[in-house]
Amino acid sequence: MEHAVFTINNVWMMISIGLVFIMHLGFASLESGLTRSKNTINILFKNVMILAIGLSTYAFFGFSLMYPGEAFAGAYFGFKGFGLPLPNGGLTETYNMGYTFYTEFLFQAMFAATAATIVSGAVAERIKINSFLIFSLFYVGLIYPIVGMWHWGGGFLAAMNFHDFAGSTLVHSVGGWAALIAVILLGPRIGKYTADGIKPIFGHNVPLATLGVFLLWFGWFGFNGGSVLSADPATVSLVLVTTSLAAATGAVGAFFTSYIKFRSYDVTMILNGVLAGLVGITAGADVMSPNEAMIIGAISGGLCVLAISMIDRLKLDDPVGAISVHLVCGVFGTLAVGMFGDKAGLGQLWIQFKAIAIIAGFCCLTSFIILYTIKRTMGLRVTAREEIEGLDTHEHGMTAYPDFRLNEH
Amino acid sequence: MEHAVFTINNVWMMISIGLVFIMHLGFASLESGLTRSKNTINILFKNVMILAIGLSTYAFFGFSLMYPGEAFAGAYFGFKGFGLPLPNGGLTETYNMGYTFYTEFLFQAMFAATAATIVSGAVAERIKINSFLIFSLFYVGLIYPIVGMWHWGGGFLAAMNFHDFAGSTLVHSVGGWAALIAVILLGPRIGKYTADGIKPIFGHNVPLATLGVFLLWFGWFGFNGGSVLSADPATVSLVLVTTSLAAATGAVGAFFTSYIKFRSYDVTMILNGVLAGLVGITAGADVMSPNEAMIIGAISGGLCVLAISMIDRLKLDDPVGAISVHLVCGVFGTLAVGMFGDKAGLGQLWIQFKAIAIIAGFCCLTSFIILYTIKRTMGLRVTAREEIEGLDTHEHGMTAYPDFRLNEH
Amino acid sequence: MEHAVFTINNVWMMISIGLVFIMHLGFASLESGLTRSKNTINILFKNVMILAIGLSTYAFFGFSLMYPGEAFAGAYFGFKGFGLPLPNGGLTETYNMGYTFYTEFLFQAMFAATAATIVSGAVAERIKINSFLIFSLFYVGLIYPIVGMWHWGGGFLAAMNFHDFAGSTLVHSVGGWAALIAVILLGPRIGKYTADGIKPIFGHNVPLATLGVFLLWFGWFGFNGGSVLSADPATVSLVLVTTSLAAATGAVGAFFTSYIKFRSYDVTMILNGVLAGLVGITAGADVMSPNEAMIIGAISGGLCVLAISMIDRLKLDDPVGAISVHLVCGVFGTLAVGMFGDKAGLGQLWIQFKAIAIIAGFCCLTSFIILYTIKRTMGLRVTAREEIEGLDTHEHGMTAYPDFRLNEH
Amino acid sequence: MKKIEAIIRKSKFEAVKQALHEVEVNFFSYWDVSGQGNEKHGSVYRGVPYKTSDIQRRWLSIVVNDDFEERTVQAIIESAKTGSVGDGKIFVSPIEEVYRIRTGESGGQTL
Amino acid sequence: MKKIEAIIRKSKFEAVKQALHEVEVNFFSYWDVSGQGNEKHGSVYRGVPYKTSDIQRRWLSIVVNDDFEERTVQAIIESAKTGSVGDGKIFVSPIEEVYRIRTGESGGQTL
Amino acid sequence: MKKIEAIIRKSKFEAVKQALHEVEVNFFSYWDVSGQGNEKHGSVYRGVPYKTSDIQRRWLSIVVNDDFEERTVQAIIESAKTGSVGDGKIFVSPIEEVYRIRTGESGGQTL
Ligand SMILES: Nc1ncnc2c1ncn2[C@@H]1O[C@H](COP(=O)(O)OP(=O)(O)O)[C@@H](O)[C@H]1O
Ligand SMILES: Nc1ncnc2c1ncn2[C@@H]1O[C@H](COP(=O)(O)OP(=O)(O)O)[C@@H](O)[C@H]1O
Ligand SMILES: Nc1ncnc2c1ncn2[C@@H]1O[C@H](COP(=O)(O)OP(=O)(O)O)[C@@H](O)[C@H]1O
Repeated sequence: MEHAVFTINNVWMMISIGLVFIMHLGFASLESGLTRSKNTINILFKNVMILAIGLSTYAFFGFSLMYPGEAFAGAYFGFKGFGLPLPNGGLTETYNMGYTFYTEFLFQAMFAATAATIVSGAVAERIKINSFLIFSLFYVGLIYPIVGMWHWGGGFLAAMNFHDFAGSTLVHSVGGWAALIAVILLGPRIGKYTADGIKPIFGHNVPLATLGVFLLWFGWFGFNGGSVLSADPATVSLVLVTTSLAAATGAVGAFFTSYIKFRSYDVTMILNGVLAGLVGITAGADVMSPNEAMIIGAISGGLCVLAISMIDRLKLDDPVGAISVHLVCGVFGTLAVGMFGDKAGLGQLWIQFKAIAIIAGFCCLTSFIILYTIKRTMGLRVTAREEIEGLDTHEHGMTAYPDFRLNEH
Repeated sequence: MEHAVFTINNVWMMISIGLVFIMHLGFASLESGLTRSKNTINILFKNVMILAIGLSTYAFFGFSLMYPGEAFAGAYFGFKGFGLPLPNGGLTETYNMGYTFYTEFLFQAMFAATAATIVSGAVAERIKINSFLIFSLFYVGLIYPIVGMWHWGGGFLAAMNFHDFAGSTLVHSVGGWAALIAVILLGPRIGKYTADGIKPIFGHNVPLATLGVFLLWFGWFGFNGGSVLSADPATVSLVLVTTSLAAATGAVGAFFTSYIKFRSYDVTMILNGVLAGLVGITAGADVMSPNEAMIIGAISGGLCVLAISMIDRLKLDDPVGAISVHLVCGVFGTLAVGMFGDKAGLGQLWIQFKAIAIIAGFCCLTSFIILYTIKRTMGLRVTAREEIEGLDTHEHGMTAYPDFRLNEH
Repeated sequence: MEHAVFTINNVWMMISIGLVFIMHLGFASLESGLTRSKNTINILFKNVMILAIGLSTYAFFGFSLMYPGEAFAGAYFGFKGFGLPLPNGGLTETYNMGYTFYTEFLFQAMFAATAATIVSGAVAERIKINSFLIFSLFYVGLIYPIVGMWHWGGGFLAAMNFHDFAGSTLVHSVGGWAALIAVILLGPRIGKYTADGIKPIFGHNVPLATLGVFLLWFGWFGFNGGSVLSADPATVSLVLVTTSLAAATGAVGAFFTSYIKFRSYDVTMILNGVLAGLVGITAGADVMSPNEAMIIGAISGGLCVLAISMIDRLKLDDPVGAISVHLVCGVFGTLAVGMFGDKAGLGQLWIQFKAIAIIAGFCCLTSFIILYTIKRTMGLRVTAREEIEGLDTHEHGMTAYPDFRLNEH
Repeated sequence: MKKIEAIIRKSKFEAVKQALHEVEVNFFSYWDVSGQGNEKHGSVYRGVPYKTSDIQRRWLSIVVNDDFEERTVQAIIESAKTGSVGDGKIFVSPIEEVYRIRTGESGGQTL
Repeated sequence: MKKIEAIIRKSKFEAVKQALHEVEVNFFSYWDVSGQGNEKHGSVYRGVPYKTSDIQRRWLSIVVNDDFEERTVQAIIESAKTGSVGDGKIFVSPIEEVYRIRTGESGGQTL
Repeated sequence: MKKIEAIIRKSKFEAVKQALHEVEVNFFSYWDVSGQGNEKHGSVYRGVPYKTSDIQRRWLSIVVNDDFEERTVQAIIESAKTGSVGDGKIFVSPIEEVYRIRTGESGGQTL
């Protein structure tokens, strides 16, 4: 019986690995769909490499940084050593009733790479490919696991009773803060903010972006569902329901907000609304009722539409809305744990707030240091000519759609 | 042991949720691939919103309408109350050996939204977006759950021994009848039926349509596999085999029919053939042998090719072949339960026939009432200019492929 | 307890079926993305039909050829009879602790079709559709199951202690050898090798190709994970880790090789690198440590980049790099079992080598006979005009992107 | 011979084609262009309102014998008109020589 | 100076390019057009047989000095011919002035 | 009236549009073409190094009254120049008649 349950749990966790994996395809599709065709190869290249680099560095040291073991409980930093030495009994139920050591590693490794991908969307169409890869290496390899350790690795935030179920803060805002800093340091795309106001720069392939969002939602079944760390029917099924309902009302919230504010049926806003709902519910997916999830989703969806438009007015150029979706809704979702559901209460709200602030400080600082150093040394941004003619031609010597006749934007 | 089996069953059902979810991406891709690029945003918008609306209304009242509980056994209508109050023990094996209350809800909710999506393809490229959303609201929110209750909810069709395993009739023809009524009320797309005969209107992105069909097949593993309502190895593995073999021979049937009749290697016909096989086997996937499944698939594939061409000659303009696939093969598949497999027999055939007729009557009537009311009030169809210039520009103020140079059709 | 474990195992195997199924979409996307838009319909058509034909023939006789039963242990050939008669107890744990008879059939059937798909990419853009379908019928229906029987069916290679966990040789090189023979018999695409040297022929849709590779990686979780033939947590989780890490380092290996050799950031090379890593680890995914998997992946990734360029210099025109990925890395991966991991040793290396050679001989011979016969009778290659104007117009009478303005290549 | 170039709304293409066939102008070439003209089109994308003066148009290029000039121009004007700003323009310019590639022959009879 | 416009089959483009290079016409522009011409093409889509007179063609636009006119036209006719209906047309028209943007210079020597 | 056709780099399009607006040329049509010219571009695809002389360009077609010719040409030359090979060309040719489809009127005042 023990063994059977262990096996089921492990099967569910392995499925979740696959689902989180597919989110990388989701991000690649969404980001390339919402940007211009002349930079498509660049985005695809980045997204494949982030995953490859993320998995590799996480195997080398990231996992040991994030889960250094019980000796570091309540700490700020820990490290178990390089590589993935199999602990004693690491493949049986003595390791953990929910999963084997290898399953745990791979699930966490797939998560790790998402943080850098979030940044990728925000800096699209103007960052140098090498600079971005180096940034990713540090951010996914070091910063993400260190922050992760604070809570999921048993560090001081765990001791503080911070609740962030699947990472509204630990994943999404960790990516979101870096995206914000990167967008500030990089500046907007040429032609976005002109003397006569903001100029829209259209995403070149909306079906691709839509595919991306559906795949992200699909992947979120594993992102949130797997974060239960077992196949426990009660919790996992609740989590899937809260996740899906928040995504659905995220779309509805974005629909109404965007219709009321802009009189527009803009599908990209609905897509961002879905993601906003998903990010918003992620911190509290296990402690909300379906109704509460629907409220959180609807608010996140609306918030994200407003945030996209506000961030644009601040002249922060975020081509795919990554800051609005992952940072703004990540913060909201984390606070929502103190406002709705089983843990609601001022005390919890204050804990949530403190954790957000601490992580904000750390992420902004470290991403600033990494990005600023890159900027001063190898440079962050391509030349104006490269940007105008497209990163694909200049950095990759190829185009994404050679058989199609294109309009240049 | 009990708990382990319950957990496994629930894992399988949760996987099926994910698979049925991905069918919505499949439909979105298929429908936009088989229509013109000027209406792509519109189709994507519709498909995302149907899912969002479908899940939300099903949470509010649809689920309670469809599964009102044992008190309504054998009835025509029942309602358990608004929202999703968790029944006592709803998350343990006392609720059901196969799944928790939340798992059940979400699986059924994902199903519900598919019925409206079927209509979406048939009315594409000319229906007003608001009118369609309102129609969906009623059809998914009310009509689908009421019909569903008749059989799956324990209503009078269940009492009659009607057999519709996963919904050839309850899902596919429910959508298909409404599609038929909608196509009649809307009329054909401008330029389709001209004085010199039928003019083909080409789907703009065949790889996208192909992606859609593969994803639908993939999703069908959950649609049919999950309809077993447990992970029972014997039944589920049989169902997956009958499902996949019917899809395969659906393609083969369509291939030969289309080659013999039109001397053409038209991939869109093959794609419809796959779906036809899937729809055809859905009613009897649990009572057919692999051989019988292959026969049903082959017939469905051929039937669908003939139906597409016949429906076109009737000047019913169905851009994606939804009526042929979901209605014609849905009806055939339901009758096939009386002709092949464990339940074959004249008695069963008569029951199948009666159920089809009753549901046909109800769906045609209700969808006519809803659609006709919309037609007389807010209108069903966009203006000719909007249709010619494209719904994307007029209803959404954006285009799906702004970087590509397009031919206008 | 027994029953619970049986049920879980069977669930995992059914999931693997779904994952291997989705690889067919991956191949279809990759192949059409890496070829020209004028042949897209043709490739999609081929890939749907291969799957349909593959599943059907495998049901008719392939499965019985490949798994003829214990009576044929150590043999060269066996046959159990036509169709899929359900063995006694075939749906319970008495059949096998890991899966039911139907699950086994469907898992193996999904595998079978991949071998022909590998060929499909190599011969793209110039083979006659009918000729290819007939070739597939024989290769998937007869050759693949016969070879498969030698090892997985308990034949003489199994007796020899050959180790090919999930088919670096049994699937990938079986496809790869036929691809090689077909490429030689067909000759290069017009315009590829000219008097002034090699001319690149660009893939028309890189996002589609990228989607394909992500889906293939996703599918490989089932291809390798399902090849454990149970949900055993220890082995399956190890296999998923070795598989994913090899894919990741495959990308990294391709990145560095392609950068050092060509100074290029060519995303298609990275994509091939991912696949190379996956193919390379497939033979030994269950006997490698994570570190060894990373080494095998990195070597495969680099190897594949070099092979692509070398094969091109040999004037073997392989549009998608199928020979480099599936044959070269398939052979390397099979040999790697003798060089790394639990089974490493000269003895094993020699066994691996012998098995590769025997299979090479058989596959080259049989595919030559089939292809040469077709060439002499119905012809293998379309006319020059058909090739230049595109197979879609000539063989299918339609185009993949009718709304887009295209460049002709 | 004259070259008649017409810039029309894409949505009027079928009507113009019909009208040209009626005056027996059966051969022409066309492609899609963007136009900067009088018509402006306003919308909102991701919360950013925008106006574009960039309009999608279809460019017809028709080479005719001199005696066909009048009726071709008239056929286009009548069939392409909607009356709102943005209907497009017609330009007439001289053509010195015409060859039919298939036969190599030249002159007005090849049209 | 003359503008030579040629409408050719796409499949003949490489041959024409080659032929033009051989007569030392190295500079030109081209784009894809649809043509209404004599050639018809029949097929079936989703069970509907159709004939299209809408043919994909490539449009070459070559501005040359007067003394290049003859050989350019000949090169195109020879290389673009297949002999079946639909080979296309060549139009020659006058050009009054030419400028090279890079230098601002004008006249025939810029070609 | 004159037709001014300019082949420019796509990346210079916004600058040229601006410059044209400044000299009050507000109406024109444009499309994308490929060009065979002096500029060559080298790269590597799947291990195969290649050089292409096929450059993506934008083709502007502007019909103006005679007195606008000079300033239009100047505006384009100034705004489209980068100084490196491949900046493109401007061709000027005669236009005999112009019609505005919306109103049917003809002549220079319609421009
Ligand atoms: N002088 C011109 N040169 C080239 N194209 C022009 C010119 N004037 C108008 N066009 C084209 O015609 C289209 C319609 O012209 P517009 O001025 O908007 O309409 P109207 O003629 O009804 O005032 C423009 O979008 C542009 O493509
Ligand atoms: N008068 C014309 N004006 C503009 N384009 C033309 C004209 N005549 C032919 N074309 C173009 O040339 C193509 C081939 O012409 P077609 O008449 O089919 O061939 P052929 O010259 O061999 O009889 C047509 O598709 C069309 O694009
Ligand atoms: N004689 C010509 N006829 C048509 N197009 C031309 C001609 N000469 C140049 N072009 C176009 O102009 C573009 C730039 O010309 P190019 O010769 O490369 O630059 P530059 O004028 O600076 O020497 C070419 O790619 C081509 O599209």
